[in-house]
Amino acid sequence: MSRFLPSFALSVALSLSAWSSASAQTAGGTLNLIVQPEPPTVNVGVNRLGPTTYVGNKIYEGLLTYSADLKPVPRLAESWTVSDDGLVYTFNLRRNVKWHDGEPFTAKDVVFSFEKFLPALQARSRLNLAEVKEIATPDDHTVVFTLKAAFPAFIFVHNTAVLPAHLYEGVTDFRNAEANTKFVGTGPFKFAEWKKGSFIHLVKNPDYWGDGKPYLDDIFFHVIPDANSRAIAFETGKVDVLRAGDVENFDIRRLAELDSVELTEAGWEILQPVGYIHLNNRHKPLDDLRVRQAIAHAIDRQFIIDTIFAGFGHETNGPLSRLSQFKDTAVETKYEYDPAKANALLDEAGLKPDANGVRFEVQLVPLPYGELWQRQAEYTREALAAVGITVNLVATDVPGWFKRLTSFDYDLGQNFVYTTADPAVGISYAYTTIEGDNAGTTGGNVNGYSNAEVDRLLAEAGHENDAEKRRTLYSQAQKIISAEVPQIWTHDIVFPTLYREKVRNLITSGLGTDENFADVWLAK
Amino acid sequence: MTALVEIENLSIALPDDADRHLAVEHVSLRVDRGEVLCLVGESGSGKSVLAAAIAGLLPPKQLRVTAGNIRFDGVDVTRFSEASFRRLRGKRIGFIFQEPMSALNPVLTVGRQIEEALAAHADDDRTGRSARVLELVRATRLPDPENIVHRYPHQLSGGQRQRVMIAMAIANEPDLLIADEPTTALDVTTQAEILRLILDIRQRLGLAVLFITHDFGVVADIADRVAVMKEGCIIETGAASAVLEQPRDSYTRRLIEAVPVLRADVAGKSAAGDPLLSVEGLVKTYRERRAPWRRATSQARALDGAGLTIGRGETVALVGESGSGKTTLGQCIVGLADWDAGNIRFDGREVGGTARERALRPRIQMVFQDPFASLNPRHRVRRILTEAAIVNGLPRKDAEKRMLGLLSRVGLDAAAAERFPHAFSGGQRQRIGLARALMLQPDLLVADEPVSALDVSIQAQILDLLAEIRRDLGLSMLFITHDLRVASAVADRIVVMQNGRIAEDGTPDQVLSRPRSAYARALLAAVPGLGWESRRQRVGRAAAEYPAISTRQLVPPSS
Amino acid sequence: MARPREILSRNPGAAVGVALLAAILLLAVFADLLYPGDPWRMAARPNLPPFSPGYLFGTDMLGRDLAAGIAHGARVTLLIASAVTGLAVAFGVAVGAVAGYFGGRVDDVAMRFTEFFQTIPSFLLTVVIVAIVAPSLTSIILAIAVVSWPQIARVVRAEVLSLAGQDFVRAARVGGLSTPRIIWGHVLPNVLSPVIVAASLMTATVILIESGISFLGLGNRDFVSWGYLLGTGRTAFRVNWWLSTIPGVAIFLTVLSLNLVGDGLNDWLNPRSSGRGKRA
Amino acid sequence: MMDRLGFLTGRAARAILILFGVIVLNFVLLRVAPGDPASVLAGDQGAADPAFVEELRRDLGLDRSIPAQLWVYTKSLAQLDFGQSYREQRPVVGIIAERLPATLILTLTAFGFALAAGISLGSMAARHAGSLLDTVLTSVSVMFFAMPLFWIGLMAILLFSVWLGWLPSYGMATVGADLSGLSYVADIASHLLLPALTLGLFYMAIYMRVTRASVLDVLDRDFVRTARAKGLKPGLIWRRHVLRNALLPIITFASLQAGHLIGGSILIETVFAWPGIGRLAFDALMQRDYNLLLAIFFITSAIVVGINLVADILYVAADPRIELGA
Repeated sequence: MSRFLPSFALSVALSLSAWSSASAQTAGGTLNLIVQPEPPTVNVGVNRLGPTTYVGNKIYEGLLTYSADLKPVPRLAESWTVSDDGLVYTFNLRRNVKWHDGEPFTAKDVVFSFEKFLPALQARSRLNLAEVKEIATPDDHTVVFTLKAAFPAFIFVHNTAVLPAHLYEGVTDFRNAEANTKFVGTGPFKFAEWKKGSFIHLVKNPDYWGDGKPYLDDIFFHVIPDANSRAIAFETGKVDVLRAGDVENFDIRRLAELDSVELTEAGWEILQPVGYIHLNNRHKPLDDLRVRQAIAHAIDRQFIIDTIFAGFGHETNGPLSRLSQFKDTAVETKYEYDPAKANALLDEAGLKPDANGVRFEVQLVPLPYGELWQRQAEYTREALAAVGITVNLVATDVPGWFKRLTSFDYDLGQNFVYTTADPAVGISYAYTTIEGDNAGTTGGNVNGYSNAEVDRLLAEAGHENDAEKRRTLYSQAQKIISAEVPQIWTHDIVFPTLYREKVRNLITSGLGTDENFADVWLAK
Repeated sequence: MTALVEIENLSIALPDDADRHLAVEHVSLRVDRGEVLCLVGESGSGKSVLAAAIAGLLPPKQLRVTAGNIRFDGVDVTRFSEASFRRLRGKRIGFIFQEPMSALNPVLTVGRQIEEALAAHADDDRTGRSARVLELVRATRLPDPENIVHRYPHQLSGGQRQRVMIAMAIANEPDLLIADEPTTALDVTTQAEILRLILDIRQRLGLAVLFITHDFGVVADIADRVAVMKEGCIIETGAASAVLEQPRDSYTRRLIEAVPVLRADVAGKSAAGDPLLSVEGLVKTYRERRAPWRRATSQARALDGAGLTIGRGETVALVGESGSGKTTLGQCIVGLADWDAGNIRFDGREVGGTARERALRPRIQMVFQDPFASLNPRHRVRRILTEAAIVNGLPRKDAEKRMLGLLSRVGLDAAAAERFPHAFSGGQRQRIGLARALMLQPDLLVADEPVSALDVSIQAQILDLLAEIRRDLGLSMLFITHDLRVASAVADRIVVMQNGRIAEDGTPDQVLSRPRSAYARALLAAVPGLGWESRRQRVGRAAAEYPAISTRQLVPPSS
Repeated sequence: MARPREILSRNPGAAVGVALLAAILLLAVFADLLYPGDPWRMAARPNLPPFSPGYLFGTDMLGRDLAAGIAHGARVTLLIASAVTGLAVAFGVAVGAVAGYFGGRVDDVAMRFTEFFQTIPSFLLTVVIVAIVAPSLTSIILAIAVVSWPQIARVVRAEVLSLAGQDFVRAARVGGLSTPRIIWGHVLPNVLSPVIVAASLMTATVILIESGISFLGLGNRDFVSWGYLLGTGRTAFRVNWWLSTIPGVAIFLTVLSLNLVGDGLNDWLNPRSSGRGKRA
Repeated sequence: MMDRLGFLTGRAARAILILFGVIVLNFVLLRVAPGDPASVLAGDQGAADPAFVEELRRDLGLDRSIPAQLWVYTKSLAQLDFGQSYREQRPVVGIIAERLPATLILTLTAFGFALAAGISLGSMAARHAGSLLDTVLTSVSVMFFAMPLFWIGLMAILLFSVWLGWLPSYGMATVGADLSGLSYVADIASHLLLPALTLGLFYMAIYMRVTRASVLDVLDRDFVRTARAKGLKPGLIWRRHVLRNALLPIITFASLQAGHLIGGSILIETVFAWPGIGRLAFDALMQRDYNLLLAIFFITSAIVVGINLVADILYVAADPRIELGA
């Protein structure tokens, strides 16, 4: 398997899996997966951590899901219409859908989720609700959202789960609601058992609305804290699927060579992860554009992709992922790896090297998510040392990393963010000027970047109903952001997934392994 | 009738890193049935090794028989296997050891350990055994037999523990009882009782006793026959009375003469003027640090109104058994301990205990009992001697000069200053301890059992040295000992202590011939070898015409 | 005390231990000469297997020379181990000496304090301290020292308790020497041998704790210690096995040599218990 | 008998004092740590504006001063309410109860194995002191004492489960196979073997050295010579005289090691994916889940104090001399 996977191969893999679903699906069998680290809960209403959605999206369902080419696909909503001015979204809900506890699924549940439950617990839902003027339910199976202004990204909001309103009658404190741990959804699998530290067990939902689905009898999520143990579990056949982050990237290369093992890079089209090195634009000398450009030239991003991430990644020179429909590579500025140019820029910026060749010193806060990111931080230190910038690595854990980045208490900071399908929801607030000294979350404007023109373009594009106009606005925004390089986009992340050949229809949508696995079946 | 034990030409090799090749060399010895044979010799003479060999108790890796053989009751046991020896031990040969404190298993009741000796050789009729145990306990005159069998060793006194050992040894009515210094660790009065018990048992059971000791007084009291050992060889054997009164071998003669004579006729120097030290009504209760919630157990009184005076240049011997409070009194006088009531006046001034002011400290110094614990193993002799003097203000140069003077004075060469304590013998270490005390030119020297840990010959040298130094420096001394013989050899006055009180105080002549208190009388009566003492003095007086040969030059200082 | 050479000849284990320890110390001291420059430098192609030309132990995922890492790591690991032992011995001896010499109430309080630290699961406490005080060389040293000194305190207290009753201490008091001078000049020199034995064995456990911390990912990234190399190498265990095996062997050999030297010291310093193995 | 009761109540009082000390130490330590649960929780949401984080902090009572929080915490502790886990929004005691049995099984098995093997091998080595067997056993103990725990674990997994395939490589039970009765126990045993052995071998090495030293020390004692002089059978001497006296110091030493043993289980639980509280403590630490971590710390210290108390009781029962010492 060559290290680069041109997008052509990507689509081939996709079609292959689509083709194989047509052949006879044999029902039954148990699918063994790994969830790492063990989530605090599997109620995706309460939190949207990676492990939580991996398990929870089999239990709870949203109104829609999204295909690999970012087209909305019906789920709990059978069909939907959007008014010409983009203000009114009408969803016709599927009939005879039952909650796992037998109660019928109605529009009341959708309204309860969008207006009360999700905004109380999820900051992102609160931002989406801010766009909505009112939600109406003409009958039990129709929901009409009326927005304050055109917000094309709203269509991508509906993979968030809908929760059973009847379980929360009279409940005001949703955070500690006892119902949160009942895990009652509409999905193809029901919650069966959770042995803490060992496994989570989901079983087939017999009266699931999708006829004849799901094919699997049950799913086990094994909890294995050590990377080596996870690799061994997959190798010895105890586990059928390995996701990125479960094992080292070069272990994935090794395991991919085993017989009856398949490797795919598909399944991240909705989340579109991108790797960053944040530059704190508020700290001297990173406020100087030439210094930021010099740093961009000093880092060999291809080395990061090939050596550190074992080839799983693509070059990106701007805020959007290659998978984004608004990606405009033509306008982006490519800062190729050129240490000489970096030195020239630094001299131009007046930062002469001292006696032992050090221009200035910075603190780098690495992302404490395992050895991959640690090695990238160590590489960054070496790369910048070559151009006279001494980098001190700050050892910290997740809470410490989060606090330092969000409170601008850093010079360089490592991160990766889900830029998601629509820039309005994904990255707009990451490049929009913010006042005050807290960026709220590591997905926010942690760089402290501020450009009035970019603010205007992003705000306008967010609420522009005409698709073509949105594209030109986003292109202009990408042109400025890419040139001003507020941060280094290290690589367009590829999260590979390894699975046994016998597992069929594993990746059937843009959500990849976060899908509800209704279509997954096991060949004997 | 063949002897019970016949040893011919026996040699036992020591491990190679020892100071000499053979522990026992070409020894031939006979023990007849019912006889008490005493094996006498100084420490390291091989007497214990010889006795252990008879019962095959030699530590396998270190000591092994290289020549000769041992026959027990006509059977050659030299090459016996451990199993065959095992059938012999406890059944035909009983053993009693020296240290009562550690010779019994601390976690088993006394009764069980005696019963064990029976069980080892009897077919298991459990029923009879407990009765037999009680019988043995009564036979060895242990108090309150029914309850004592359930007590643990740490709850018994030293003497009681030795009686348990004897009970165990005679449980199966052996033919031979080997007693390896059974009374050395005991008080004089207890020792007398144990010796009588052993003789009584010999009478009742008709068993032979191989009695090992270094104390000629004990030999005189108990032995039928005596064998004297020196560096692994038997240099003389014979009837006890013969060997003790007309020793043939010069080494034996020297050993016997080294035993201080219990003579009462020496007129002590009468101390003139007011006493250097006077102790009145000293009381000290021994508060054992118990956990707070424990109800206060009866307070043991270490000193119960003790009092004595020491004149200038006078030597007072403080005699008492263990627990009499003599050491505690010594420590109070030296300032190592405090007391609850009473006072001590030194040179006319009242002195405190541990909080004594610095000026007074050097004027009272102390010599300790255990030669191996009284010198800091990590310090050279130079520092041991000079440190205290320098701390008390003497310039280093003068301290060095005084050290050299004192070293020669106590019979050690100047080179000793650079060596560490482990390079010296017991006797030499006591000399260094003495030199250290004299470095501060004290007026009063407190000597706490300075010679008890030494062999008789070395003991004699140190006593002579003390006598000379006392004469030359006009030093007053408080000589603490449990041995009346040593006391009589040294003291101008003898004070006897019992349970923290003074039982007797008078000149040696008065205390040793006409003791007033019952306790002093009992103490005197318990001195081993009293009969032999009177006979020896008649001979001694005959030798008195020519000057008392000081024994110092006979034995080279470096031994 | 028997001469050192004789002890070594009689006790081969100690000889091996001393040789090993000497080699490791030499490696640590001459690390700069053998492998000049920064061990972090990315010198060659990543993932070279051991014994490839120029790189005795091969290279890691970023092409850094593992042999340089081991050499410089030796220095850091031994630095941590000796610093912790130094601190633990200093504090342990102080507490133990005071508790042993004065006894009574002081002894009770000191022992309760020591017991307090021994009751807490030591590794968990170390992990908490390191995680809290952002791992740096000093925080790791302090964290491990906090849980290590009680062992020394217990040994010293037992020794001083028995020594305080000895006649040569009484002789010093009668001679008018002050208490601190007696403790420092007379008692402590005799506590040396058991402390040295306990310290050498403790150094061994310190290295194990440090590698445990790095294994859990809590080590500091700025300095390269064996524990750190082992920790980062372990996830690549199945692909380039040498990345964690070689540091593991290095730790094993060092700890082994310290144990053997500890036993040898025990034989040499207190012959009475020769061949008796470790005193509890 | 009264003295022994007094002795034990004293020890119990001391235990409670130590436990409270543990609580105060940890409470302050954790509050000093950078980053707090509110920011972590917010972080989990993926996106949170500052107001949201503030509200969260007030909600969790983290805005009050440290002493105030400590007072509240101690009060609640009095009624054995260890508070809520910030991350899992449910009582901490429940979380620990789920994971505690796993750690107890692991540590007690390892402890039992280490003690049994350590004492038997140690006494065997002492009995044949100086022989080849002695040198072999001693060097084996030195080797195990020198190996990093997790390193042995990794090697064991590689050897026994990957290459030889005899034993499962992780977890406490085969996931999904809902066995019952004996087969369930057998399944757990097969999972328990490697981790317990790995943890046990390290401590076996320690107990072996201590036993060997203790037995050799007792063999020198006079009462063993007396026993030989009485003609007792060697086996009897060994059992009733030597071992009984040699075991006393081992009991106290073993109880002192309990703290280390539980500490060590963190590493083993990580390598073998053993669902115990060691691993839980480490995760709780990473997520600044204060109440959970403190409760674990308290419980592990309680276990250690409990073991020490048991050791004291055993010691009092075994050694008649104990009335003397406080």
